[in-house]
Amino acid sequence: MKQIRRILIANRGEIAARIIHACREEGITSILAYSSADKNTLPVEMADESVCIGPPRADRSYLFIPSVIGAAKGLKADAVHPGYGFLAENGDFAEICEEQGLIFIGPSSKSIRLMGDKAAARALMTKIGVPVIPGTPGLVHSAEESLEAAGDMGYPVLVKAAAGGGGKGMRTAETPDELAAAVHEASEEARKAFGSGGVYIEKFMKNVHHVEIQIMADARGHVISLGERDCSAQRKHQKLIEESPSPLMTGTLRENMGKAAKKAARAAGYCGAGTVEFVVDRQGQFYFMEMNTRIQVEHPVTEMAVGTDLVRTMIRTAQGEPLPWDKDLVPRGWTIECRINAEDPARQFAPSPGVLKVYEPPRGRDLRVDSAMKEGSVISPFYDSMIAKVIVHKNSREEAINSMEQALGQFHIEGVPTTIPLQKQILSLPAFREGRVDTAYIETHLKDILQNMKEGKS
Amino acid sequence: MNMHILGNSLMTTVQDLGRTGYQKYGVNVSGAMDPYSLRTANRLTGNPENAAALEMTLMAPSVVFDGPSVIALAGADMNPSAGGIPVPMNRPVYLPEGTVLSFGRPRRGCRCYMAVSGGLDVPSVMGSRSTYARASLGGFQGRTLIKGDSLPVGKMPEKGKKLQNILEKQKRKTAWTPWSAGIYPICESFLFRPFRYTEGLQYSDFSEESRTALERNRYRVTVHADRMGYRLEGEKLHLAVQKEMISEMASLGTIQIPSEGYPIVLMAEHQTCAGYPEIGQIILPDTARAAQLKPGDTMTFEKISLEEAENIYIQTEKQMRAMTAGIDAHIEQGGL
Amino acid sequence: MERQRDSYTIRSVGEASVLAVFGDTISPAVQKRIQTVQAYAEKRRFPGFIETVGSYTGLTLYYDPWVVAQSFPGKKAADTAGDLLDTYIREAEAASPVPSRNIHIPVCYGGAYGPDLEDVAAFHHMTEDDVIRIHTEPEYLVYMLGFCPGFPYMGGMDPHIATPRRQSPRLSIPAGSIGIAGEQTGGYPISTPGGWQLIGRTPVPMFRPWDETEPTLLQAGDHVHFYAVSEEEFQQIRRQKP
Amino acid sequence: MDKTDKEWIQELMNKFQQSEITKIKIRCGEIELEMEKEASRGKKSSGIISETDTDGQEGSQNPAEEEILSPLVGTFYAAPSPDEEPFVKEGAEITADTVVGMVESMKVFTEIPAGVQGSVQKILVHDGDFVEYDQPLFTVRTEQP
Repeated sequence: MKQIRRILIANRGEIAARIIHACREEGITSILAYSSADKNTLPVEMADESVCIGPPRADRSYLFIPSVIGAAKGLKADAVHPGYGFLAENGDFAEICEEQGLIFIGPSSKSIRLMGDKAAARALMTKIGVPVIPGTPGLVHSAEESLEAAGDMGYPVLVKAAAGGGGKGMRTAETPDELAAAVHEASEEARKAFGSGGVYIEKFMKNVHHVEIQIMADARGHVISLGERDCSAQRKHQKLIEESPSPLMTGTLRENMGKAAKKAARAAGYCGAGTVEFVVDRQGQFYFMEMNTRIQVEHPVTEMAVGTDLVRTMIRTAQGEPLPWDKDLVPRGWTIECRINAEDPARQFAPSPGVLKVYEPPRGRDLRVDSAMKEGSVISPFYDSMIAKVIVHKNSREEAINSMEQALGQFHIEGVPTTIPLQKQILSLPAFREGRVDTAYIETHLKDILQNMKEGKS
Repeated sequence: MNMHILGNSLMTTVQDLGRTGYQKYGVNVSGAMDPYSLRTANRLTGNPENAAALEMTLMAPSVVFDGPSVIALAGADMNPSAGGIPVPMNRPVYLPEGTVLSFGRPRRGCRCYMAVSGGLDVPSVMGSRSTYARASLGGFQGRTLIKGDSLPVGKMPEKGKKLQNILEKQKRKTAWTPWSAGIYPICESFLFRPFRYTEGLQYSDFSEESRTALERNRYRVTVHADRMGYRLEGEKLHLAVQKEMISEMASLGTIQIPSEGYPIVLMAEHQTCAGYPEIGQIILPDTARAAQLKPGDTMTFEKISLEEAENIYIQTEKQMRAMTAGIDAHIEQGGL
Repeated sequence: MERQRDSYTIRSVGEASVLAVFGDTISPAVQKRIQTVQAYAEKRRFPGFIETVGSYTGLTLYYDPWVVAQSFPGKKAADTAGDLLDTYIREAEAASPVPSRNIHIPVCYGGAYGPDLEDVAAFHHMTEDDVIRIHTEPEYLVYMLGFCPGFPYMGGMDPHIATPRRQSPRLSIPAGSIGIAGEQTGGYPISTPGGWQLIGRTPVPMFRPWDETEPTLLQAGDHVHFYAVSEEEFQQIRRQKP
Repeated sequence: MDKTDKEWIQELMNKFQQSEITKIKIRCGEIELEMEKEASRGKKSSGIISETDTDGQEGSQNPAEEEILSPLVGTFYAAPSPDEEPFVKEGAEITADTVVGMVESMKVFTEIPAGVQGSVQKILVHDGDFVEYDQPLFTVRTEQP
């Protein structure tokens, strides 16, 4: 057992605020590492201690390992919480923390590297009998190889970077002549973003839901599932609305997917909070997509669905404590989350930095708003443009949708365009109400949705 | 691209981290006497740690590359300069084609390591490019380098190219980064700290006086101090009962006491086994530090437990890995 | 770190090697045991295992404390290495012993090639021919290689010609020289400083770095026979070999 | 929009936020920025955005004095190595290129250029202190132009 007293938080915005809350409840000192662009943000005021680690540019602050480690060592932190994004899934960073005697609150560097290489992860899943989306066993190295593989699978295909994530390094190809460009673009984008451009090819799955299983594992290898989240309402692989349970789910399907997710976690020697992403087709057949070795943006959905605090549990398992449950948890009632981003749907969802002149979040029972914003806060151009996450938990899906529509209506933000109007539209779609929104639905119907939005239909 | 040796030098050889796996044939590991400095110099040029570099002893040769190069110097400070201007230690340095790098008298330390991005591409013999001159093995024609030699330089790795792109843009022709790296400074207050050792194979056979003498006295490094071993002068040490030894294992850092009584510290080219009683094993990080002592310098010794020795080894390795990650992050980040 | 067993003890030597010592007398049986354990260990390397080196009565295992500590967390690297060496020895007892090779080495004794033959003979009050006869008669066992590449430490020398080392070592001994020190005899594959009594020289190269799989004429466990040759034969053999 | 544009916008937003201005509209090339806020009871800094105002750093500096800020987070070193003299002492004359110290993290030592001409007035940190990014390390009396 390793006692954690001081945690350096190497992140910003709402996840930083979230972790600071968890530290308070665990009686642990929170130390926030921030960039000069985030000097006047809420988390800096909330944290017990804070240290400026660099200029606004992420590659010289949040992503610059010597500065994060230097701050952790300088302020005598005994653990580092990476949050999500930035260094959360950087195997080198986790390894350096391990070697420098800092507890990395997350899985081992070995698990991160194993699951971080999407192609290697797929190969491992096939080996342990977890079904994977039809695709190339490993990376593709030549145009001929890609064309041949894509030909066997049948178009359309999805070109994915092995080191990719968060929708980066992915391109679809409908026909053979689109393939070369797709491979090139995906590889270049991944090389710039993640430093390695290796790509593999997967069949583009149609009419499927994106259903991910939240798992939690302790240092003794004990793993449990905390139910699923359905994140099919997405655009260009960016999630807009998440819910738990999934409208497609049945008892047996949840049990089977839970088993597969736990098998994957054990194969990766996993410890801590993790998410195993699957696609599920109409016939209830599921295929492994990838494993995210971090706490996810949408973790509050599971927290309200099963009634637990995932971030506090992460901190406890990182100290060697066993899991507080011995059976899988199942979502109760219905939980929906909307990610409110400062994006302008009218300008292809371009991130729109600016100052929040007005910021009044909705309030109410069964309603939670995770945010790090207040009136006058700045949405910086340097980082992601998330404003807040609104989460509602009701007894039925019907009530949850209505309650979310009401909450979005009460959410008063001025100064930047937001995704609220778009999310209101999606919530009012018959397809959404009947649980028929699959991963391609929003994309293919976007023109009509935006049209209705303009006419102020909602 | 080639590196040309322009000047004379005392004892310059090509070294990497040595050839392991052949001691059972009597072939010792050899390799850099101060491996931490070799590894640092290599990392500073974006090379793998085990790339072949120059080990230059006391008097270093001036050199020139017939192409643009990124080099780094670690270990002893031998007053390096390029085209007349002083060049800093422990950091990546860009030398435009034809720039002559020359050296003066060593200010501190005894052995300087010069790594070049791409490494010295001499043939590998028994898995290593390390020179073992006594058996004319490895390195450049199995011998020390002399004026007029020219050695091939390997293909520059990605990180080396990145450094070159950054440093080429600076106004100064010979340019370097504003950052340097190293796990310990080669300066008096650090270099002459006691050399820590654990009990040698025959430690208990030595007389009580000899065992305390080793702890209490200063031992001077004689002129007979080379890659095979450092012969020391000082209080003589003796076995409690004189007996002929069966040849037993001998390793890097072993403190041997021949019948004359003056200690010998075994260094990189030591014999794989020898017939003299062994009073102590200097810990490996301190054996590397000893390689920076010049004839005339003095050594003091301090006995520590095996557990402490292991902890120090592991701590030192952690510092090396932190430094390596730090260097890579600075290179990745544009070198500034 | 210490492990006391009935027929051997294991102890640390510095922070990066552990040594198993099989008693304190030199014997063919002990050599064969060391050779067998070494062959067994080299085929079952653990993470951090660097190499093993046999000597007269011991087997040294060199390891990287960092890699061992990382791969076997929660335990001192020295203890892990000691226990693994202990396991190799116990498991090797069931393994079949490694077969020995027979090597015949031509030697031109005395004169310029054997400058100390005279001293050795005088030391034992016998003629140089007596020393040569006694030296060429037995079958020697190579216990280990050491001191320099390919240098064999051999046993089985007749004690009648055992002679102590020279008081101060020569700075340079020609390659191929054959010598005696105490009860041991051996040959110098390369020219190197050394303190042995030199009684002859062989034309056969004892060190061949161009051959990575067998870089030396002799290996531990070989049975060796010296035979005397004239200077002409010496030159003739030297011309055949590269 | 490359990184320098972003830096410019970020700078502008920070300054707008701390200033008393309530409405601002800027067009530069293809970047168009419009910001507005009520007269917030924010900081009492002067009405105009002063030139030396770095990142809302509004200490009571007289114009002839400048601060050298730390370029990195880490451990500050006043001398090149334990045995050597510090890079600079109080009163020392310095130019923009003078190295006044080093900041180390993960065994990499980054030199701190003075960046300003003048003489070292006060050294605000000691050898071995932990320093933040942008933390004032020296105050320098600048030459009167």
